[in-house]
Amino acid sequence: MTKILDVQNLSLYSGNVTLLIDISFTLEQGQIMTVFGPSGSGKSLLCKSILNLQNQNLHKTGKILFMNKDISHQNNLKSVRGKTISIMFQSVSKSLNPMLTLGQHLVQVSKRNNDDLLMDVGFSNPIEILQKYPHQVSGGELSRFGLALALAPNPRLLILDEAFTSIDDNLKTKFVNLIKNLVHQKQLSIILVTHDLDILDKLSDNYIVMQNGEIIETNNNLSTSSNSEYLKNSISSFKRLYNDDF
Amino acid sequence: MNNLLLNVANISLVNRNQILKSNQSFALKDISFSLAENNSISLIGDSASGKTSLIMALLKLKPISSGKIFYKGKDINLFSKTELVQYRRNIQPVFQNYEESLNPLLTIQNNLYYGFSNRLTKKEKLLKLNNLVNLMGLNNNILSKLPFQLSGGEKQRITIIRALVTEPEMIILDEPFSSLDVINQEKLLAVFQQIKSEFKVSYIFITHKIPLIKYFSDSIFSINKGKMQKLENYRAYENLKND
Amino acid sequence: MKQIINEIWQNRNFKLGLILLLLVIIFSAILPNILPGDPNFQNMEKCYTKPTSQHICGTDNLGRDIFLRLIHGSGLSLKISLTTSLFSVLIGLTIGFISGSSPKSIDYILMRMTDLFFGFPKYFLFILVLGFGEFSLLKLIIVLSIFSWMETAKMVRSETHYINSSLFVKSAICQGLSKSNLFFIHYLPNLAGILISSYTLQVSTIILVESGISFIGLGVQSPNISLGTILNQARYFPYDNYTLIIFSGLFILLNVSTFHFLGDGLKATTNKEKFQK
Amino acid sequence: MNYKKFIYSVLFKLFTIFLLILLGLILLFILIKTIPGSSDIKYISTAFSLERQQELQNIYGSDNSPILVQLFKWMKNTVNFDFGHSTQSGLPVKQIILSSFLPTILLSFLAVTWGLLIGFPFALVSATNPGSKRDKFITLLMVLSYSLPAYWIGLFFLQFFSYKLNIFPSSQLFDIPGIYPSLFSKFTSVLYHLFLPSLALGLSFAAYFYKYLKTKLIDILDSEYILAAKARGLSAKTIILSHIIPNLILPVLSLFSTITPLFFSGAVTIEYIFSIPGIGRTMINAAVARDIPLIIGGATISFIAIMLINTFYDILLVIFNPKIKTEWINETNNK
Repeated sequence: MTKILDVQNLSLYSGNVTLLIDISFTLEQGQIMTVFGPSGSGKSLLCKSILNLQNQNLHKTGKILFMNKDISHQNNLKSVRGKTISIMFQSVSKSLNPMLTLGQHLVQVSKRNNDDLLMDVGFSNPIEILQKYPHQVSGGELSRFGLALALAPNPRLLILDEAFTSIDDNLKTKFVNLIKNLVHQKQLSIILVTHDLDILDKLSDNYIVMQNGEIIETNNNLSTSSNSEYLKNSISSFKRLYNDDF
Repeated sequence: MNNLLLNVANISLVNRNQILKSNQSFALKDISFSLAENNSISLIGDSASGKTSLIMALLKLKPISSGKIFYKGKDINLFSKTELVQYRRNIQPVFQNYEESLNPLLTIQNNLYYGFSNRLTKKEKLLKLNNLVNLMGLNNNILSKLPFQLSGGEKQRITIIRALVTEPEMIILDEPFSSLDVINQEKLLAVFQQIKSEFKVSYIFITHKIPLIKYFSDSIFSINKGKMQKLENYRAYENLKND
Repeated sequence: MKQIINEIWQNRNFKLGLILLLLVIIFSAILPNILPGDPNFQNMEKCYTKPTSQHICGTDNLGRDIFLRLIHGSGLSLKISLTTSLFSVLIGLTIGFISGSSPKSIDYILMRMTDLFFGFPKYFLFILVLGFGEFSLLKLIIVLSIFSWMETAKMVRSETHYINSSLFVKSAICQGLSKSNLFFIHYLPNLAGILISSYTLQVSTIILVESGISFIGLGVQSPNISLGTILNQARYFPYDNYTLIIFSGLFILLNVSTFHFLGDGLKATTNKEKFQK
Repeated sequence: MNYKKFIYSVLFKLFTIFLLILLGLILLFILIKTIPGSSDIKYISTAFSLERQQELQNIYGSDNSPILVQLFKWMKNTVNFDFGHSTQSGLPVKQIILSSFLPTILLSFLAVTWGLLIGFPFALVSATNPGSKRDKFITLLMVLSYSLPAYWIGLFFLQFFSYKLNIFPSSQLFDIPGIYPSLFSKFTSVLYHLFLPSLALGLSFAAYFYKYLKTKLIDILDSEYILAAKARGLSAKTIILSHIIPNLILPVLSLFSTITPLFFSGAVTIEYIFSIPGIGRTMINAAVARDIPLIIGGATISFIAIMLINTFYDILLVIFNPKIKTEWINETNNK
């Protein structure tokens, strides 16, 4: 298998405060990696700093190799951002420009006809939805469109930053199936940020657990004994709460 | 059979286009359900299914277009001013967005204090407040802080305490678990169960997450595009959606 | 409350404003009361003198001491703008709050009324009202406040809307708080930031507007002195004598920027978002 | 698409504006009645010829007629733009006011242009580097230009550039009226004469624009949709053209509508200093000469003009705002 992303010793500082500490991991083509951890552990910040989208006043060190190219440099970054690496933020409604229709958003990232893609994410009438403004569509539709927008440029790596938090269980199942298909068909790689154990279990090939800006565990199977306290507690809570589902 | 607390009969709520008052659409359509003392009911529905409108209608914060809500057999639309106040004090909401549920400029104590019944003396109020804070597993010194100094979990507990200070019979829980991780979900669930056993409250639990429903399921309803349907058990919801 | 005061104290603009306020108080409130001399005393033999030890800011075209005139004028200008702003903020609060907490129809009518007052050509109406009849300070203050409450009203209204829809007010209603309790416990503290900052910003605007009206001869009338009436004399000065322009400019600059800095500082720190996170 | 609602809404808007203007006229009438001299014509009747007195009575009604009759007469004459004749020059008020509008509008237009030319680039620099040294310097500069009134800057310019250096004219629009051979030379003379006054006025506009545009720009630049647009790999050009500028249109339009009143009456002090024969100067002269018909006419015509211009901005605001536009033009599909 080929390595698609290689993060080496990534750290992020704000003055004297360290926000991310020495993050290293690798992701292989066609794999799904989950970033798991309590809120405030630096998951979202990690996603943003892969594409150098963090607040520019923060100091960043370390190396990020994407398909063997160093994308910590601005020049290489331009050729991957939004082209071979896509990111979907948690709140799709905030990440769309209120003055543009959905169609105008889509056309900016992909010139070709995306009707099939829109059908895939569950829009029965793509032409109609593209004429609407963000405020005219419901939260569920926005999440679907957000996914379509991230997939439209045909990326090699998709980063989903808490994309499953605000959607309901039904749509979640749909997304899970869609993502499984994409990974299977196109050898897409995915970084998935979540605090949902269910997703972690159903989707990921391997996972990292973060706490206080650090990776405290790297593993590929939930059932093998985990050594971090947070994950252990989460699993036992999960079992007690959802025992008949797990 | 327990006493019936709340009986909602065929209520509808119409969304009005603000400018020309045409474009009517139903936020809620023919909703009926009832809630008995010390029972819990669950409402499952997607985002924008009309859940928020229902909460507002139950609290009489939004007028309903048709139908009636009976509280202990009496139509809430016919309530006098004092009856309405008493009714609202008996049915307390805990909103999903706990970040915005507290007045940012008041200390936690003042955020909670004004909810107590006027019959209590100041001493009694403070005593009760301290007991509630301890019951929730929070430290007393939290009372003198401002909301922005609290963590998300603490704020959420404070909003639950606020719902309890009026000694309600029913508590409406709007997606209390949605932004929590499993560990905190479990802790919060324990809190709700303790409250139920200690204060004998009924819950109206509103959610889009199916699995936790079983803890609030004397009866289960699904709500979709403003319409409501009774379900046998929570597994039926998945079948319903797949149709 | 402590945190809020702390937060405000940390703001640089506010601190700068406070230091300048000290100067303003010394120049416009203390000095006019302790310095002897009549600001209207004319000495035709000493016209257009440049700064000397006797007249530290020189004299004007009628030989009057500019410094004396400036401190007295600045005092009156401040009195007028402080009172006017108080009235205008009170009107703004009343209209804005009624508008924000009323049903849509009343809200609509009040907001169109506000637009109407925005639409009046202010200065022409000042001319219309102040150009005729007896001049009195009260008349000036009333006219100025009638045409300066609109911005506050709009801000109070939108803040009231925000508070209306906030969950803490919904919760408070459900706890059966009376309307007056609701107003004093939840609305007023949340509106206070806007009211205080728009009061101070209003003061700086009114100083400018009042001096403009007095400058064209319609505002403060002799023997009263305002910064505008003093500057009016600058038009008669010879081309190489800048004393009056420079010194009166400094006084206006000091007065306006003081309240501007104070208002800006308050506005930045009473911004809600800070206390929600 | 269904434009019916849009047209209804525009008609509704026009109707409200009509009502507002009516209401404004009533308020003006009340104001006029409180002025000693217009309600009690005898008070200053010595200054008026019999003909003028008669005319004023025709327009504002005599004191003896019922107040509603007076109001009706005033409305009727205002609708016809008939404010009688000036008591100083004897010319019709309408003619004097309309002819003095042009210099004022030209002056204000130039001043707004200065304001935008100075305020916008500064706002852009400050908003893109908040907290930097450049930002602090610009902010200080703008506080200065905000705190010094336009007429002070005007006086200073006059003293320095006109009297001392003698490189700019100090008053009027022409050196000697009537000597200009072509329209172009006439126009350049006007621009030359308006340079100092418009810059003085423009500097105080600039501070106002700067403050407003800076906050709006920071809001936009900090928004998540700009971050998301960057994440989508869009070029800087696309981000500016289709994400920043469209979101700036609405704030700029509402900025323009707040300065419309200043377009007419904001230049009073500047016109006074530089003796520009604009509406402000006309009004001050009228006040000095107690020319009541002229003052009332000037205020009323300006008021109506401001309301109409703002209606135009309001309609533009609706057209550019997708939230209102979609509500007005599209049928929302409710099944």
